[in-house]
Amino acid sequence: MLITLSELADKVPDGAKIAVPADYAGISMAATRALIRRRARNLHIVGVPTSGLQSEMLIAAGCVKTYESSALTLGEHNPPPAFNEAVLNGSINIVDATCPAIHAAIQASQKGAPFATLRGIIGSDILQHHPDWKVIQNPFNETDDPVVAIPAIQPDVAIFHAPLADRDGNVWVGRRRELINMAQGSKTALITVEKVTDDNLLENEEFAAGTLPSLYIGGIAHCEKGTWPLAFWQGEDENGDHIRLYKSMAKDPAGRAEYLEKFVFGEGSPS
Amino acid sequence: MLITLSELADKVPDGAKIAVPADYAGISMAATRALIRRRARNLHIVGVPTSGLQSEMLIAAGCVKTYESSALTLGEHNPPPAFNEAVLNGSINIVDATCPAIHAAIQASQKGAPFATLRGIIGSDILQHHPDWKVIQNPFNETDDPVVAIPAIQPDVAIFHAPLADRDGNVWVGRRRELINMAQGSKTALITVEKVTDDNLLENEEFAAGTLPSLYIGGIAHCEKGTWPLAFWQGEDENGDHIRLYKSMAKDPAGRAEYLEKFVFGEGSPS
Amino acid sequence: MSDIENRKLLISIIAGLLKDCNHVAVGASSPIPGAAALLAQELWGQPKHLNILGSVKNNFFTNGAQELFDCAAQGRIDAFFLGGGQIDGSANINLMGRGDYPNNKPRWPGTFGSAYLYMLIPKVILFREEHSKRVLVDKVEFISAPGTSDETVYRKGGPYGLLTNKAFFLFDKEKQRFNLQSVHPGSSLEDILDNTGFEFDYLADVPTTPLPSDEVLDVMMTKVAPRLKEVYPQFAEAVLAA
Amino acid sequence: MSDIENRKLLISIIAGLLKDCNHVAVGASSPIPGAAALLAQELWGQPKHLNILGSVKNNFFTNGAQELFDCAAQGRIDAFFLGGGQIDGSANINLMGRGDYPNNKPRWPGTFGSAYLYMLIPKVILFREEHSKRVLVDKVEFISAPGTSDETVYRKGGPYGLLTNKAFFLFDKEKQRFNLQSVHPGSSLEDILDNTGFEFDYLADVPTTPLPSDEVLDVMMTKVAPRLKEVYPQFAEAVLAA
Repeated sequence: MLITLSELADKVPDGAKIAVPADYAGISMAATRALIRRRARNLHIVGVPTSGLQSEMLIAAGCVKTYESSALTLGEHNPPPAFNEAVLNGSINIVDATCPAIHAAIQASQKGAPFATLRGIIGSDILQHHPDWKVIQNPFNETDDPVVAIPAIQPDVAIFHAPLADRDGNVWVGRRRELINMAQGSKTALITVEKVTDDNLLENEEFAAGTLPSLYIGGIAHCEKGTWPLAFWQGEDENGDHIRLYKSMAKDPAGRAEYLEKFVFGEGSPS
Repeated sequence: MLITLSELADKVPDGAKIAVPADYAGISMAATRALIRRRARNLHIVGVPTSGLQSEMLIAAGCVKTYESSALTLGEHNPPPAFNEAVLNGSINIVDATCPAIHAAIQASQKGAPFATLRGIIGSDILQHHPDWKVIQNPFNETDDPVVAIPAIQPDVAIFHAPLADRDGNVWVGRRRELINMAQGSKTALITVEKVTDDNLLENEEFAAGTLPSLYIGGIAHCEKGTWPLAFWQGEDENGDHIRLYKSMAKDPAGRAEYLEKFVFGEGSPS
Repeated sequence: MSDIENRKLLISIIAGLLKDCNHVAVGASSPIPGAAALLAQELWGQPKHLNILGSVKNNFFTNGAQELFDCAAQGRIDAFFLGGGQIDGSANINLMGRGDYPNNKPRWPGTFGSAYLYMLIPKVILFREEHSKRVLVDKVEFISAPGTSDETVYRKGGPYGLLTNKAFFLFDKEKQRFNLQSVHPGSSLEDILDNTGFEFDYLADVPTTPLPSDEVLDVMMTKVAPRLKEVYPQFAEAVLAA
Repeated sequence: MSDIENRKLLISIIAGLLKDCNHVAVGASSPIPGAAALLAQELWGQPKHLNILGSVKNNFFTNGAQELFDCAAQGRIDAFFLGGGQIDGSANINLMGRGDYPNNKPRWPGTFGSAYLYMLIPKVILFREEHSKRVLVDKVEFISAPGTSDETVYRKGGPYGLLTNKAFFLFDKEKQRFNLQSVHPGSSLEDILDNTGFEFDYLADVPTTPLPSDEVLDVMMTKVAPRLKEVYPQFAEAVLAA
């Protein structure tokens, strides 16, 4: 099940709906660069529940048709130039949601349920603009009780970076349970990992509790510092200088092309 | 947060809706006996998704008003005498469900959602007899597409046995994630544990991945062999001889009273 | 044919039904299906993924008791086993009890996950050793899970066949009837007709179920028994290693 | 009043609002609310439970990113903080952007969990340092989360008050208007009226916000700064320990 980064990127077809986690949960920037190198097109990104530099760079590289999430944020490095330009000129479809609705839609897919219901949201303008949600009457209440019905989102593939895989193809994600939900709610998962261990993760109950079994996984690439230049959990720190460099270069399409040439197609990044 | 078994039983009021797991997930038979000793009445048991000797004994002791689950099974020791007698003479309410619907109802409560939807179930006679479920049209499909809507179940308290607690009141449940769902979907959780550690479980990422945080817990009692005479995960084995003894004594109300006198009110059990 | 030989036969039949599966799940108290899944793995390297409830070594679920059902709903389980106190000719199964619900006599444990898994797992093998008119009835008294559904109902799964200690039937989804495929050694078409409470299709010259080869019996003893021991030590010892 | 003094004042005000809470959650990029929650714990032992996003030591969630939202929906989070590029007099907040959606200019990151948490957490404190007509508007251009809802809508939570670097308002749920509670030293009622884009209720002799005591400032420096450092090292050093 261990494959190379470029093999991993080849498993994501053009037009695929890809689920990616928020920055705190382990972003596979290595897979992101591999997708840009294979010139992926028309991707539908689902940021679970938000996304950041990963989606900004995929948008900058022209890989994205639709961006569906609750936010796109570079944190202290906001605003994201390619995303904001795409929003303004309408060059990508934006589906704005709210974090718990994204989680609920992914979890509905994980359960094979047609839709989930949620409290809240009613009164937010995102509801009027969302192409998929419906407000329905709670069938268990005889008085007026509108609830938001949120159809399942089943991505074609979940893509993320995790600390550890074993040689049987199981991956440890620890307390980042949304990664388990994303993988099980998607048709498959493609994962880059910091380390590979010879011990089977499921044979140790402490590790098993935080392990995604191989059944749900379509490929694993061993890739140290796979989140660079983003932080990774409590380990790898964010490379703020590099993100500032991206920001300074990415002000316009020409600058973005130059950045990608140097740091994605070229030798300027660790993966 | 560490309390005695009888303090733990005192926290379960008469009439409470209690969620208990299936035998493979860690049954607090110690808490069960403490509930019988405090002469709890009118309990509404939710077996997540099934129950066994625990519910059989609570029924035998007259603690139960309603039994809601997908099965009550003693495994190779079937049939359960008090349960089968209560079913036949209608002395308790039975709400028969199917395992995934119980999980979905608990998870809906965990998400604060009014109801969940599930595929399947349609065509089963449990659907006609279930007091709470409704068949609704999938609002996202224009052609006929009936789905089962399952309202959230929010138990007053989840009760189970786990391997390990720390002194800050966190409890490790490992890969038995349904215990996390049950605790978070209930108003509180009362837990007996095999061991107590001085180390904070959340400070170790391997343990944290399988830990229920103290926020969700109303009390923990330290109680070795707390599942006796049932098995506990892969550790404590089932005491088949004792279960056979129960069965041989529990054929009628007098025999059941004698069993309880000896093994619950008396000195015949380890807790 | 001894009971042990009969059970080995059942194991070999089921194994053959699992060799095209990627992921097979086996429920509680199911030593024969468990042994069959392990046998298929030993013989053909399939099913690649296997979950035997109660096993630690052959159970990779890590998301709690709901994962079995979620996994089925995701379309990630190819085969599963269901039984029933009653099974009828339309493949309806009754796990609830005899008599009028809810005051059944006897009451059986309950429906478990059958009302869900039967609708979602493509190859559900109905398995009940007892072949009698008491079990194989014309019409079940309670439908825990229906054998068939009308076309408006979402249904990805359902009955593939029915295996007893006397015979193996395929379920014909078009005709909504069982079709007798083979009769095990020691039984006969007449015996099957006498002991089956529902009507079914059959050929007058119905084949005899082939016995497992010596090679297969050897794999059961040397490879499957040691693996099955973890969950079913008595069965592994008394049946497979015998 | 220096920026640092002003921020310490804000921390002390927020801390006072959290002392009756059992569980407080603090979102991303929120050093002042984070410091305030830690200060309340140090001063009063409350909130007993605290989740600071980005922290390891002060974050006990173990069920993934959805736990914050699930926990709020369960009624287990007592207080939370929201900001907004625009906040209006009905306590509507806009985190989406200026101009016409979806082609906003500027576009801000997005709604995050605000559309949910604002409806479910009883004490939501609106916090935005900048006090200007650009931010505090008559009507937001996009409602990320509404300040009020009609009675058919399930709503357990909502705005408690609004804190800026100039003043603190309470939100009057009956009148659906803000009510000016106190003006920070260095500002004045006139300054507030000049720089607020929405109408609000006030007393002519509005009180001045009391400064934190030396004891409280000492706790910030000696107890809160070391704990906050884990998540906000620069802020802890530059503001709290100064």
